Amino acid sequence: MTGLSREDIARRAAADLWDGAVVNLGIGVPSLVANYVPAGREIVYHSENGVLGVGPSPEAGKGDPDLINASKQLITLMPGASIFHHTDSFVMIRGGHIDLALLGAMQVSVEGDLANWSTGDEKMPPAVGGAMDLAAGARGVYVLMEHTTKDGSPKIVERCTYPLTAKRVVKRLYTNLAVIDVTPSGLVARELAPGLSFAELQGKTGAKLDLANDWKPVSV
Amino acid sequence: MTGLSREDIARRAAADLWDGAVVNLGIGVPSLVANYVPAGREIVYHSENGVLGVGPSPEAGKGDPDLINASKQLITLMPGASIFHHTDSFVMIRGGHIDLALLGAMQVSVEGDLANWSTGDEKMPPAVGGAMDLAAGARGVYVLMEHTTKDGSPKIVERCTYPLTAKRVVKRLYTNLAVIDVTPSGLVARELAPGLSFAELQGKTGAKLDLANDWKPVSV
Amino acid sequence: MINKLVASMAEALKDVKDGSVVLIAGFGNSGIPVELIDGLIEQGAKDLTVVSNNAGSGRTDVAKLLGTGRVRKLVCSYPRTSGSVVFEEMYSAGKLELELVPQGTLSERMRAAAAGLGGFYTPTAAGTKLAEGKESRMIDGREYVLEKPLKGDVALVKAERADRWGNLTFRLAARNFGPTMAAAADLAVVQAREIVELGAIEPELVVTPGIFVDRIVHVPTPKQAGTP
Amino acid sequence: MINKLVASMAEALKDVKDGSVVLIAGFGNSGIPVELIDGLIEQGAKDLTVVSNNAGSGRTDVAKLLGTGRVRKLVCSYPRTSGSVVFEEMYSAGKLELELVPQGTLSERMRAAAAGLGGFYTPTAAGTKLAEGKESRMIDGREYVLEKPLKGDVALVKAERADRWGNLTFRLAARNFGPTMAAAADLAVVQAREIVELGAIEPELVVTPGIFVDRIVHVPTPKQAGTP
Repeated sequence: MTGLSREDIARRAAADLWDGAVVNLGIGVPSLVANYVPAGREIVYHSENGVLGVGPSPEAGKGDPDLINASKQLITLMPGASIFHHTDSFVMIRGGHIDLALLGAMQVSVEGDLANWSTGDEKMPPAVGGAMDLAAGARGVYVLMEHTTKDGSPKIVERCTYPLTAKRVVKRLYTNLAVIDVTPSGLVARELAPGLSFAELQGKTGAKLDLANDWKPVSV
Repeated sequence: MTGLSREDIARRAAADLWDGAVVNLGIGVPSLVANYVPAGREIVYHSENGVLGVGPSPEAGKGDPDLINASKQLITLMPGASIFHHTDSFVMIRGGHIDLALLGAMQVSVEGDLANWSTGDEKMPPAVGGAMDLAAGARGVYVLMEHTTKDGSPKIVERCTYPLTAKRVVKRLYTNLAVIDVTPSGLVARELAPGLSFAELQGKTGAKLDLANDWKPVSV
Repeated sequence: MINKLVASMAEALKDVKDGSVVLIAGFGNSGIPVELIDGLIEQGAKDLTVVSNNAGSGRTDVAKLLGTGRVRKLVCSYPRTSGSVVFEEMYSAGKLELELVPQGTLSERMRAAAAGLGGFYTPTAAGTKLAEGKESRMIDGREYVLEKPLKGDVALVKAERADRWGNLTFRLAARNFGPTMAAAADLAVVQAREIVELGAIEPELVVTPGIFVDRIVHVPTPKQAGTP
Repeated sequence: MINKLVASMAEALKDVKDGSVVLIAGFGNSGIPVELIDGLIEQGAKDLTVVSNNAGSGRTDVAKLLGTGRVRKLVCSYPRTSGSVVFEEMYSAGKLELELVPQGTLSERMRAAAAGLGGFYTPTAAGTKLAEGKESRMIDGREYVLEKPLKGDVALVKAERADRWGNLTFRLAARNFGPTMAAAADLAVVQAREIVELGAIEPELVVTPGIFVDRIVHVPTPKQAGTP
């Protein structure tokens, strides 16, 4: 059971973005979200390196090397886009002007703690980028990630063992296996990858899940 | 003995500005300095309201109401001028990027203390503007002012009685009567208004002056 | 669809509450959003704290707002100018509280609010009367004063050009406090002389990105402050 | 006459001293001043502290500089990317000290240096390992970390257009750290693709005013970082 592709995770997350939302796209799967704007809505995608109004990826072979996103992939600009310097970009991020940050994660806890910058392995050089600024500053944080590590270990856990990016910030998770809300009473699975049973999902999750009464299969 | 006109004070101060100097012009007499750029030099005049490259006053009846200086007088722009917002303007000021601030003063002390924002009279509403930022942030501060108050009281004093703008910042004074340096060993008159005796100057000054050996009449 | 353009001044200023902190852009008579100020007077909110570099001259715009008696407190760097008669009247009659703030500190405090900072240490005003009662500390041998962010509930800003996303440009030195105030208020209301199609402002030339702007009202022939 | 344009790379980088703090603009491969970095390697200064968002990929530009062994310390937000082989080699061999700083804090610290501030309180990293050893305080019920200014001795910046006063514009998102770094260093050295007449950049459209720039070298066909 591999569940959704990276593109489908991005497409599913995009479907929840409301008209007019200002959404920062972090490194990894979140960068793909710019390719999926729900019909009839305008979403303003923000990239930490100084772009507001990120459009979809350019056609293969096209694109400008000075128009890139946080993942250093080529982007396009929407009409209405603006360019600004890095310090102003983080005024937007830290100052609470971003509605949602879509971030990748190494671990997310039951309480919404986020760990996505270091495994704590001293030999492995760390990299934090804008993750801590986004986690501290965006009005909401959703995580897009593979449900488990490559070797199958759970990334959704009772308590993060990796160094934290920020405490109690994640509100929702989109993985290849499920859509899960972080609620005051714990993690609630709202949608499951087609064909996946709740027992299977729980088995790949390192923290107790509840299944929403109105749960449904993920549709993309 | 009224000595130099306001225009002549400005012209005299301008003569000391070096090629390439970045000079903020404060309210009052300093605003006039933009009209007097010494031949063969380029001076970059800064106005706190977001202009670098202030040119001379426009011809009477011309000018743009959205091009004004700190004194709210109409200005022009030099080729090479730039416009920026207020916060960036004070990055320049506070961050030590301005070579010289030319300011007005109510009182200046022997040690270069500057008082130019309040008489301390509680009934008189105060106004500080950018004076404290300039005094704290510019690499040098020169004062341009009338030598005495309208009623003849000295403005150059042993110790300021008015609330301070900043301590030990003034390096040089240009008044209608003299050019005076603030030195570690006290105030030194370098130039005297034509026809003025040193005794007369000392008589209108509330602190002990020394006369420079190589003193000369102010020439404008 | 994102459309921050509103049809009327009333709509632009609806729900400005009594007790609001109102940031008003402008320096001298340049960049003053005269029509928005008139709109705010019409709207009627009272017990306001107004943050503005000057206090107006004559009896129009900022001075007119002060004259309504609906401003409890003025946060300002340079309230007393030639012609600041209304301010002087209100101040000497004890009808207006004044918080005098150095101009760069005023601007930086609003920027700190916009940037989500908890405060900053500035050398400006250290050791002076304007630093009294404030925390100060020595950093690398120099004295700094701790200043707190200054956030607006509402900002009133005058722009030259706007699109429906709220991207703005400004006219010459009328830019002054506009970009900082728009970013520092929960509700940034902008009057723009010209409304342009989305995409008409080149991305590199946007001065205030739309993220900082909430409502735009079209004022095609704005009054310059200080003119009758 | 003010003329910040210099005739050669050697002149642009003369008197960069051993032990300097060097701010290098760019994000990923965009905005990296490749030719200035090559010039600095040629110039030979050592024992450097480099401040840069990334640590380069492959063996060119920032990575090439790290590979010379002349960088003692790297201040960086995201050193480990695909292809950051030189950084990983130097780091695991213990030949490079790393100060990891959140990206917004990195930028804001340089801006604080540019702005003459003594420090600021940020919520970023509060309660995390990256705040360990730093002063923190509660402000209005939220935890903030005190961060200090980060000043450069030298900044290396890539611009699109420059005039002899040092006014700059940038190309698209290659702007990134350029304006902040130019302002935050004692000596701001800029490579510009195009040198234009004074006055050719409209005053309202200047991105970095010349006051922040010290030397400009003309690099008409700049290499994009990451290309062989």
